Amino acid sequence: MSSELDALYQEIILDHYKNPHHKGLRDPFEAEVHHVNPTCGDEITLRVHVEDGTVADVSYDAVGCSISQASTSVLTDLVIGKKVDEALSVHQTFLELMQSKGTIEPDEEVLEDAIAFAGVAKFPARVKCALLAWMAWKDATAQSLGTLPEPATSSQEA
Amino acid sequence: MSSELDALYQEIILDHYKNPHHKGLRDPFEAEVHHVNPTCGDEITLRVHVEDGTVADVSYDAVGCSISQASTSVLTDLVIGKKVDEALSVHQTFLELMQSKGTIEPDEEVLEDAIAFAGVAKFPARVKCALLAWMAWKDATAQSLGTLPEPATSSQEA
Amino acid sequence: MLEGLLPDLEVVRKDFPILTRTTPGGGPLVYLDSANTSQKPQVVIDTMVDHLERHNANVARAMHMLGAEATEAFEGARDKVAAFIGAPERSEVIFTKNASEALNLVATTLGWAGEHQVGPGDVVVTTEMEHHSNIVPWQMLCQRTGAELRWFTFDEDGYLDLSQADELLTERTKVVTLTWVSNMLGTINPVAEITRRAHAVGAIVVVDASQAAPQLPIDLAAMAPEERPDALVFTGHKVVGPTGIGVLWGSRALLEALPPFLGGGEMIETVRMTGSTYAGIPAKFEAGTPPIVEAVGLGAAVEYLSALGMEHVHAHERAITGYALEGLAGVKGLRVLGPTDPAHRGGAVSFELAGVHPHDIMTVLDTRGVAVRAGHHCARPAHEKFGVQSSTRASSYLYTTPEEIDALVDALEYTRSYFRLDD
Amino acid sequence: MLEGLLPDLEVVRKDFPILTRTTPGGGPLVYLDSANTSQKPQVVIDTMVDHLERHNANVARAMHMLGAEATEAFEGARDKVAAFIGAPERSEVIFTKNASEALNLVATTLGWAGEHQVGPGDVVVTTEMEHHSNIVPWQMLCQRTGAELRWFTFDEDGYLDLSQADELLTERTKVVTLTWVSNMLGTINPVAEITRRAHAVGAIVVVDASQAAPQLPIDLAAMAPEERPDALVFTGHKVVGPTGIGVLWGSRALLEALPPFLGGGEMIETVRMTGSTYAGIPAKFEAGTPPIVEAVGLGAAVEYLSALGMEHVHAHERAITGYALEGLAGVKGLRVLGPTDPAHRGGAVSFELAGVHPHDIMTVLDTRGVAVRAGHHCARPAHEKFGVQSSTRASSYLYTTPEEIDALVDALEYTRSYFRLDD
Ligand SMILES: Cc1ncc(COP(=O)(O)O)c(C=O)c1O
Ligand SMILES: Cc1ncc(COP(=O)(O)O)c(C=O)c1O
Repeated sequence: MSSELDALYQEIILDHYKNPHHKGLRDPFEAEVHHVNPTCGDEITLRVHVEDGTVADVSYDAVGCSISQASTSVLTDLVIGKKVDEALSVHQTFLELMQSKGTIEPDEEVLEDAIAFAGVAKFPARVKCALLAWMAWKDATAQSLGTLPEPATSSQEA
Repeated sequence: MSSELDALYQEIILDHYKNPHHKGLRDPFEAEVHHVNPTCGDEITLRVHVEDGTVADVSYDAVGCSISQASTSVLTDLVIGKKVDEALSVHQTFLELMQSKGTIEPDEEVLEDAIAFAGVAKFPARVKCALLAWMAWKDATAQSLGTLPEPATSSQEA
Repeated sequence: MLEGLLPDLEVVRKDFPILTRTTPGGGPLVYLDSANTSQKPQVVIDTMVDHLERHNANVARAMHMLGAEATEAFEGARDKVAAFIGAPERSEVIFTKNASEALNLVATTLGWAGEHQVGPGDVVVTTEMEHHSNIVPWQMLCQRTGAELRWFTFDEDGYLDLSQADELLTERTKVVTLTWVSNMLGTINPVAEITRRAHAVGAIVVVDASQAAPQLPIDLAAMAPEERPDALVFTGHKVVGPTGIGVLWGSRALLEALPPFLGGGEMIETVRMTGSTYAGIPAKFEAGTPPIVEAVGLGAAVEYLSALGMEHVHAHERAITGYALEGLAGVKGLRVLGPTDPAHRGGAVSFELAGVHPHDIMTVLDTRGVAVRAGHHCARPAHEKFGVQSSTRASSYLYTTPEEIDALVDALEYTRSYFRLDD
Repeated sequence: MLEGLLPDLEVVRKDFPILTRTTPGGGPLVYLDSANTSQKPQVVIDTMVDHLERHNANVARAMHMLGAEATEAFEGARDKVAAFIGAPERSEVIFTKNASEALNLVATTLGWAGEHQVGPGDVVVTTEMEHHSNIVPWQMLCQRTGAELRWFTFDEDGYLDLSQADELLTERTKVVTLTWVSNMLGTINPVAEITRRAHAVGAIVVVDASQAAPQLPIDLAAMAPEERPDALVFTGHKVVGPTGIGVLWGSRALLEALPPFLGGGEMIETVRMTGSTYAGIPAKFEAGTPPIVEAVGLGAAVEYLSALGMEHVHAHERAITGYALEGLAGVKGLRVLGPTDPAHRGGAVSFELAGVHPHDIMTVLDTRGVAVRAGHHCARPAHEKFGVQSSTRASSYLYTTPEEIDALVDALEYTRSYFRLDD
């Protein structure tokens, strides 16, 4: 039993959960988005700052479980400093890993600490937790580049 | 098979169907109602004329199947000339017969030609046909007496 | 043998347990009321039972083992339905309770504040051959908003009168809604052509595919965008699925522009007492616990149909309908209401038999085990057009055999003799 | 043994096939998510299967043998549901798709022209402990009509603050809506008292009995008229019935005064292209093919509950909940959100465990076969009140054993050690 849990709660994840990187909302930024996991109420506000085609900063304020918090921290480590194209390709790789139900062997070269989330893919209910920040980042990046926002963000005020 | 049908389509019913009694809309009347069997679209417009506590006339214009047409004709035979109270009690007896699923032996003293409808009670889908005029008459009578209309008539214009 | 019938028809019939039922007299049951509701193959029933006995849990919100299984089964059903109609995106598939709710969802939300809000002076166009479920919601919308309801009429053969198009489709026209296949006349309407002309004047097109989805292959993604409706609905129980579920497919553009319909659990993003924000599609239109086991059953149903092949189901319907039209033509005093060319119609055949009321026909047929529908088939305006109150309707499906059509014709002859029509 | 448990609990458990499921590790499944959805006894599943395999047809409109059988089964289910809640009249029982639709039906139609139409300046009163399905529809109504939404708050023990009644219930108050039993806090609210006070100012009272119907005996006819709500809703899947069906009970007076909600087949009297008239209740509110097999399943479900006896089910819930509250009190750092006296609450127990997020608790419990819910349980405002985003909820039902509560407590202790909370 606990080996199953250990596959999910890798030390890397618990470390990022306890000491999240790049936390907080910072200036400057071109786009800010607010995403919610409606199933459980986890929320994130995330800003991106893109400069000369490079992800100059990703800053955030978030509440949620260990998986969502750790994946936010790992995301920022991975994308900050990369060319936007490159970062989007990492995003795609992470997305595929998460949707693989555990059938994909993660590539440490590309995903670095994010390989720790391979175990999450076997917990379908937790995949949304791991993806919350990643979806928010992609959305914010699209907005900052003036391309179309992701459908998932279309929400209306009652 | 045809004995089953013969129980339904008694000669009395087919006779009333071919030669309906008291057909047509006449004056004077105190109340006129329009009832529909929404399942199939059969319709009836029915008027009652009550004088000194007696059912002085029941007149109608109706379209529908043999069962509904015959039962309208039989109804008028039965109630015209009776005291309203007495007629309502015949109505109650007929209603019970129709809802009996064939378990009640009809009383010819009270129901006269209407005993021919005993077979209809075994055809649940046709009970509504037999009752259309009876429900309309009860509703019209209640209206003519200034008592509350039957719930079934509450319809609204779109 | 009749050309076009499903191969292995007898094997297919074994999939449907109810077809072994007999009448009280011991005769076989001849079910010719499939346009009203279809029968269910064993695989649909078994899939629902397995779900209830082994995987039942709420979806999305329940994240434990059973919750994950139920969610996967439910969302898997959405994928299957999306594939069945060739939906461009799976999120465009909304589960409702039936086709009627799907039509009301669109009609009601078009009356509320939003990009497509219908208002006074606007025109909503429907047809005279619609099911009540595609008339009344639009009457209610017009009544609430002050818009005007107008309609295509049809000719005596049951075809829409397209010469009215120029007059009906103007820049005032906001919505055009029509049935793909009529449940009373059987007519197959030129949906692509009407959609193109409606789009040309900027109207939204809503197609009632309640009778089309069971019979015709549908591939929305393959349609030219200008000929593709903006919304299309059908109902689970007519495509060998369970009751309690219907489908609204809507283009993402339309669904995002419409305000939400029902409010509650699952359709929200964040709720505060002072105001709420809503989820994206499909959740936005699925308030409350969805029809979970029903979706799972519907998924199995559309898979069953796809395994048979909708082209084959369609060919079967056409063959049986052609055979039925021939047989009925031989019954004296019988008049078919609707097209008589099987190439232009579906499998619902409504008719009149001079001298006998449809109710009485239905009852005589029923005592012989032949189940048909008598009444207005929820299409009273179409009946009015023919000057009749009601009709009798025989409607076949993929499990119908030519012998069952023979039984229908025999029973009609018996009806004629029982009521002594030739005396 | 614990006092109040259902006699023959082990026999009762055998009625529920899913309770024999095991986890991937081979351990027993401990299902403590019944406030989310209940499990189904064999008799409900079998009744549905029998209907689909032998009696399936459309209702009302189909008049042949199968149609008559299906109609009798469907209307028989209405009688059973009416008896289950002691409805004064069977016609006051409307089948919807779930509780959410039932609440939206009332909220939406109150916004349309009619005797009770809500308008600018009117007040709608709800509470801060409602399920989203009893908040959002009223927010939408207020937004569309210009009425004002106000609400009862609750205290830190989870009880409504009735001292606000004078201020909230005025002659401006048109509607008061509240949950009978909270799905998050578990609180049982004083429905009769609030109804009496709301009626005194002329307001309509709508009660959400989604959590009450599974647990408390309900007898509407036995309530004093001034204390009887005008409408009461619940949902099939929480009373051991299927998904895809809910119930709106409304007094005849209210239901006749409300305009129809969805338009279409079955809810009409006569349809003409130029306008339609509507049927009386219950048909008036049941447009389209109803959830037939779902109603039949729900009928079997409420019969099953009545055979056990709702007083006994209630006693069982109280006993198990008391036992759970005791067990949870022993877990270090655990705080129950809601009343701690089992006499004033239902079986849903939400809690926080200091230092572990509810999601993580849920996952650890799940790996040990204990199914609970983590999140806001569609009651985000109630969570906000406690200053938390989410919580963990364990909810028992008539099949829950004390040993399952022990397993919950053990799993929580294990969670504490897994996350090294005492290090
Ligand atoms: C108190 C309460 N109200 C309403 C609902 C909504 O029920 P449904 O999702 O079946 O519409 C629920 C359950 O989800 C509930 O617990
Ligand atoms: C053409 C058509 N539209 C709509 C409907 C309504 O479907 P449902 O009753 O399942 O809502 C039907 C069937 O009843 C139909 O035949």
